[in-house]
Amino acid sequence: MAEFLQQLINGISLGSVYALVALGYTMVYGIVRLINFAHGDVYMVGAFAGYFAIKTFKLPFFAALVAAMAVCAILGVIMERIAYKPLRNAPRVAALMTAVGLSMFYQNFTIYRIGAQPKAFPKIAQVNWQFAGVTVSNSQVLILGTAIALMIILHFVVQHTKMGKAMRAVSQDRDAAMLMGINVDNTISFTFAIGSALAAAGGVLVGQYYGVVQPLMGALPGLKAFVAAVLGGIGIIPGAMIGGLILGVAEAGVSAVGFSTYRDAVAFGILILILIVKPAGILGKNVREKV
Amino acid sequence: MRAMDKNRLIVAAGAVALGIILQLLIWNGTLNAYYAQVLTMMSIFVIMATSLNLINGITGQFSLGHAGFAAVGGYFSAIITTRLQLPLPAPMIFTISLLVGGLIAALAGFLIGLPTLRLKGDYLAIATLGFGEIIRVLFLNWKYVGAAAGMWGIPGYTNFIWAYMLAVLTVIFIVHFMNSSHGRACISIREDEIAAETMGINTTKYKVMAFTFGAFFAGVGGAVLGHLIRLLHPATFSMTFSVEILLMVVLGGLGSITGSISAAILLTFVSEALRKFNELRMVIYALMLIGIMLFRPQGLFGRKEFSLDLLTDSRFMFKSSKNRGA
Amino acid sequence: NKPAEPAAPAAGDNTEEGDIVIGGILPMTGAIATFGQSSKKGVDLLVEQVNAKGGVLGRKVVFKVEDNKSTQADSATAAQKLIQQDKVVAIVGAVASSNSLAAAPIAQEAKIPMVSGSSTNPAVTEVGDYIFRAAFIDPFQGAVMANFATKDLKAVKAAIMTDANSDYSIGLGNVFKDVFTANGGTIVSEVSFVSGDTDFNTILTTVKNAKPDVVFVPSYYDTVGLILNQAKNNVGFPAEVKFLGGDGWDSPALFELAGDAANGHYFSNHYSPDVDSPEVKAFIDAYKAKYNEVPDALAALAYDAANMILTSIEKAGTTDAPALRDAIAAVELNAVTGKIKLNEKRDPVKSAVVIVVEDQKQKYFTTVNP
Amino acid sequence: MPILETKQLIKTFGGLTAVSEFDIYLNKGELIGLIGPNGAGKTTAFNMLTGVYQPTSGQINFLDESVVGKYPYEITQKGIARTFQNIRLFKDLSVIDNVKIAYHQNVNYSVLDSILQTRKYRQEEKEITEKALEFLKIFKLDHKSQEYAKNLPYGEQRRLEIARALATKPKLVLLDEPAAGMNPQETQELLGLIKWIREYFDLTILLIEHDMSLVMNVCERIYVLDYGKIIAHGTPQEIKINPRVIEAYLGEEVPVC
Amino acid sequence: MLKVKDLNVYYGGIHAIKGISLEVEEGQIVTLIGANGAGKTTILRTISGLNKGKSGTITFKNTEIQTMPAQEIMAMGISQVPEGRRIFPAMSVLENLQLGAYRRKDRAGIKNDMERVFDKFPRLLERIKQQAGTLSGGEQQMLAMGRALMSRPKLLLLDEPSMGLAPLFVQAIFSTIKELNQEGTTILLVEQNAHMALSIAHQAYVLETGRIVLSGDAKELASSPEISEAYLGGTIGH
Ligand SMILES: Nc1ncnc2c1ncn2[C@@H]1O[C@H](COP(=O)(O)OP(=O)(O)OP(=O)(O)O)[C@@H](O)[C@H]1O
Ligand SMILES: Nc1ncnc2c1ncn2[C@@H]1O[C@H](COP(=O)(O)OP(=O)(O)OP(=O)(O)O)[C@@H](O)[C@H]1O
Ligand SMILES: [Mg+2]
Ligand SMILES: [Mg+2]
Repeated sequence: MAEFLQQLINGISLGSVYALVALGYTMVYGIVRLINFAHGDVYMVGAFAGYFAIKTFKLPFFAALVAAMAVCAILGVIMERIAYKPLRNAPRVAALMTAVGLSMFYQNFTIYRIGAQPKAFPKIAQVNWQFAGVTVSNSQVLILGTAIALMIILHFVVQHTKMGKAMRAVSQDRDAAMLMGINVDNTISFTFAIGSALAAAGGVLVGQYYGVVQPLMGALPGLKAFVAAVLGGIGIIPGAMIGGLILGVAEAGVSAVGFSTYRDAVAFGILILILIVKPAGILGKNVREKV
Repeated sequence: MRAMDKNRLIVAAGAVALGIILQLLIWNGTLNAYYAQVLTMMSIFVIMATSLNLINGITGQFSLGHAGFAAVGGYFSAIITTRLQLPLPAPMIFTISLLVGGLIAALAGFLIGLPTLRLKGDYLAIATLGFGEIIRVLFLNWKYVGAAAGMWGIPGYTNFIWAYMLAVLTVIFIVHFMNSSHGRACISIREDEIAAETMGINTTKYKVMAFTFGAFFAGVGGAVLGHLIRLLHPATFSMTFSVEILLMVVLGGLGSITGSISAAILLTFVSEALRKFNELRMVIYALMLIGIMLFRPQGLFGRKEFSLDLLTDSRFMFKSSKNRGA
Repeated sequence: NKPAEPAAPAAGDNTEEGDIVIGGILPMTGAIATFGQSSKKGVDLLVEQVNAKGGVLGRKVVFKVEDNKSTQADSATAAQKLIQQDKVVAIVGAVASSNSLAAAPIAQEAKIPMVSGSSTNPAVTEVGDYIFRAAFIDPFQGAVMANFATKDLKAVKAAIMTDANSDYSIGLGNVFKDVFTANGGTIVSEVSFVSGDTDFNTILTTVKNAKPDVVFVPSYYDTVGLILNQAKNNVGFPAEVKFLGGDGWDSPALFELAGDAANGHYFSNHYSPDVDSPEVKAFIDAYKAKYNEVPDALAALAYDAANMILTSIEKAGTTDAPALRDAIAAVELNAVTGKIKLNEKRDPVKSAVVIVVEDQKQKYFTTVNP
Repeated sequence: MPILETKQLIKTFGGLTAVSEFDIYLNKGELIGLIGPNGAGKTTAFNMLTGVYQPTSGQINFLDESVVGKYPYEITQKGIARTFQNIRLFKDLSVIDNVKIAYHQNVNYSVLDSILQTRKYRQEEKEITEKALEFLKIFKLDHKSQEYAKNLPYGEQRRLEIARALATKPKLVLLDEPAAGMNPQETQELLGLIKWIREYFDLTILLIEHDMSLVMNVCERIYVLDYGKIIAHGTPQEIKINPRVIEAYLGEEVPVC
Repeated sequence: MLKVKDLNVYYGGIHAIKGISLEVEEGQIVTLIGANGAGKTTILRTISGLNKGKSGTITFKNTEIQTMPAQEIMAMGISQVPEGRRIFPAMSVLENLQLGAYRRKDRAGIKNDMERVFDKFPRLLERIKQQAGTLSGGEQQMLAMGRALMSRPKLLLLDEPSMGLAPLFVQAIFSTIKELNQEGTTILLVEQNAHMALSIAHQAYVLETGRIVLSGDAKELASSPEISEAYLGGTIGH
């Protein structure tokens, strides 16, 4: 029982890492319909920004977190202006490909400039709580708490604020949004700024949690976050959270029962099964287009 | 019609002549083993890219699972050539292994196609990516084919002329398919699935067909690759491989076969040319890729086909696919 | 069939007529770029040292690296390019065994000696008589630690954690399992992860609950660092449970990542900084001076692999293929990673040292002879 | 003997009942109108007849066979073709390819034939091209056969959509607001065209239209739908003066013509 | 109020608008009629800033607006009911209407206008929570109109507002247009239904393949034989 609970907690904390990255993923997707393949790498850049903020600029942890978010927000805007904006009217897959290119660029440029060696990320003071034979650490709580808080804030922003309404309008019909007086460029920039800042927050928190940053650290979480986002219904913010948690708990479960070699296969298997039953993800509505 | 046939004949003859000339140059040493290897890789990527184009570009189904099909083809063909002691001459064994690899990959494509066809767009992409990964994990755990250590000692049957011929056959198959009513059915699914259905097109059947054919050639491609590098390793068939092939398809122009061919050749060349830059190699590659995409968002060729007509009609450099068969 | 003498390199960056060109097939990009970078640094250091002393056979040595993106197909093409275009006389590489296995048949057919620093799969050198290595092979290292666990640590229950994507990791794990069970021990848990994972809490919990005496983690320092860290700090492994590993652990990054969680655990290695070997000391000092960092095992192995080649050229007095091959086969070298002498399978016969981590530093524990 | 007959056809979306009492019949060769206020459920009814939506309950019999539960392509193959309220051409394909695609179900050569480019393939392809051009000629689109469909002016797109529907060789054609977006001049031409194709292809036609100048002039019978229910049924003359129809649909000011 | 001068618009190589000039006086209804593909939509899109002209000027209240981004043009008081409705399909009816008032801050005024819209189109009130994309064609047209009204425009550009509407609603739309005009909104109306358009408009321009071929008083044009021949369906008419 204790083991089960412990594994559940492990699964939830892994899932909240996925969720944290998936939130930004899904938001950017929801607004610009772009699978931002580079999202995981922005997360990596964020983690490095946090790392250098602490190591080189000697900032305290939370200041470093904010700094990393700021850096990535700016990076997100720049990246949108240079690599995505010119492709707004191009086939969607073109932007997807520049995202792949950006992902390659971030990874390899970091390898080139900083080296491929992993770097130890300074941890915040660790506190472990024990009860009923299970251990929970403050980092785990911090990540889960942040993910939930961000999910609620994001959901509120997108669904209930004027900016959020503008974002959704832009996602559905850019010309019509302009006719409403919405500044489409600013709205999309804003979306990328938020999405990238979220990725950075994830990068710093997760870097801190595992105590490591390295140039390829975004690849796997990026992929898993993508899966999580799709699982929950891509573009739907609470869906990313649900998807992340399901994925994390499923992976933990598979490993716990001794099939760790098949972990990723099972994770994808679950995804496919869920999609076959619910083709638009758990929270997605599968509305047939009205003709 | 006449002019069309004539042009096609010229293209076909040109392709054959090019193959023969290159092979002769390889034999007499003008093109050394390195060039032969690169040309062979280009041919393999032509097989992979055009077959993915059948699924992604022509039928409009966003698949990211091509590496998985290649893995199936590669491994099963290698089982034929290494684990079975067939008392046949090498070319025959190789031919059989290619067929078996292709057919089992096609079966995989069929099985994957069936349940996932309900999915649309990005959901299909992630599901196919998932299937590709599942296939890879299965090979990673299959001791019979070496699991994580990979399968080595595969005979090096592949040479330039094999790969080239297979690439030509693949292209012919896909072009002929595209130019038929069956191909048009696939294209109509890409354009508007609901309208296609109301035109009496069994969209499921054609989607599965595209997946199956695409997977077959991906399997053949994987088999050729395996017998070139004489080693199969699950890591070869990771998602990166699928993405790389997708890059070629998009870069060439979704739906354009000549585009896929050109992009496969171009990207293989670029990757080779940049090799010596070591750490900077992929940085430059990435920047180039972004640059090309920004410069030509619809791909090098858009949906059009590069055509010999430009020789006869100097006004148009590119001829729209809509003209074919007319 | 390729005349290698006098080396007439194709025109290229800072290569001149008469230089001795050594090729390198290394993962400079991709999943294991970190190992490629280390390996290149190791060889670059050697080449610099050798050229400072006037080169080999009075000729300047040039090291040309071709990136293989950590992939098999690229390794094969890189081998062709080095041999056909760059006219190298020998090749260092690749890092991963699967990559070496793709390059080896090409080197073998062209009769260009290839020495891998770090490919441990026995099959690599079985490709042919032109293929060599500087590293231990999997069976040796796996056996060393299994025996160490049984004899020195008196362990009867072991758990194994392997990287499912790494043939190195799985190879060592399998041998460990065989030897440990042959010694009368039982394997109580076998789990795996994949390179790139950062969260090991789940599998560590599984392992912990199986109550092993020792946990064998034959993987590289980048993941092992995280595993040790999480084992102690998150999962709360008791201090009595010892983690064991192979030469992949050898890197200062391990101690950075694991912190004090690395203390008290053991791994096998080629050398120990403690051992008063002048080669080791000289290498570490020079490496630190050049790169301002401590070398890892891959740097040392690549350094030695290149050294095997250069020493043999000097000895053979030529870069001619068959002579050079014979010289490498007969090489005897006081290398950084131990005394290297190759057996008939072209694998080095060298002793291993077992290192214990104390105060986040490597400390010599014992030597195990093959 | 009706060619198409529906009984108690119901369609609900969540809580909303879009169509509830939809009982109609069409005799072979008839040209029938379906009118009703916006949101009455006309398009929804079309969607059920063509299999795009599954009816919540009720029967649809076409040529004495139930087509409920059949896929849209099966229904098309049985002989019902349609156009869409919002034009759904294959925009990025040429005009002729649009028609050729519709011809697909009448193609007999196999995939193998096309790969090997057998005689059968070549012959049928030639036939398809000729047939398609013939269709285009009928609709005065032959001079634009190589144009992208999306580049045609609106009226021509409408015509092409009809041509494409007819290329499936249907027995029954459903037209959803064919005159929408056309000016009176073009509507007049369309009116003639619809009459003509019915004769020439021996068709039964059901059409939705808000342009009374068209409906009242071509239709033999008219069904009026309001809030999902058929509220009136009769000849144009009867419908024009039906007070319920005037109140729900036509308005006081009796339209032109 | 609005002056278009020597406007040229291209789509790639296609010269869609060929040196058009037109004027809309404050308080008037001006209609633009012409066959399919004449360029009516293009003119409206260019005024709104969705397309950019190659040469020529567009001034609104003596300000040159051609160089301004679309959202700023809208903020000056120009609203458009675009061709093809262009409602936000995944949003509710209510949200669509709210977006119409995106640039406004006067809550009371917005509320007031919302009621006015529901007054004119009670069907929208019935469907207030429904996803706009699932509305019937005509309902969507009403929504597009309602949405434009929510911005309280000074100049309203209407692109075929009666398309796809039932006769009853067509009458309603036209009376709405008239009402709006009487309340002070200036209107530029593009219509296929030239009859109706000419009957409510003050001024009219007739467009043919990118050029203005006729212009003048709407009533006069309505009775001119050329117009009735080409745009009013010839034989049928009053
Ligand atoms: N997928 C759907 N989900 C929810 N409601 C729908 C859906 N499709 C249609 N409706 C509703 O059903 C009713 C009927 O719609 P339908 O499109 O059939 O109307 P229509 O008679 O064709 O109207 P119009 O003449 O305006 O095109 C409408 O009120 C519409 O809002
Ligand atoms: N996006 C576009 N790309 C290329 N050409 C276009 C585009 N939009 C319109 N055109 C062309 O510009 C011309 C004018 O089109 P526009 O849509 O303005 O006409 P319209 O008068 O509004 O016609 P309709 O009555 O059909 O709405 C047409 O020839 C059309 O084919
Ligand atoms: Mg309708
Ligand atoms: Mg228009």
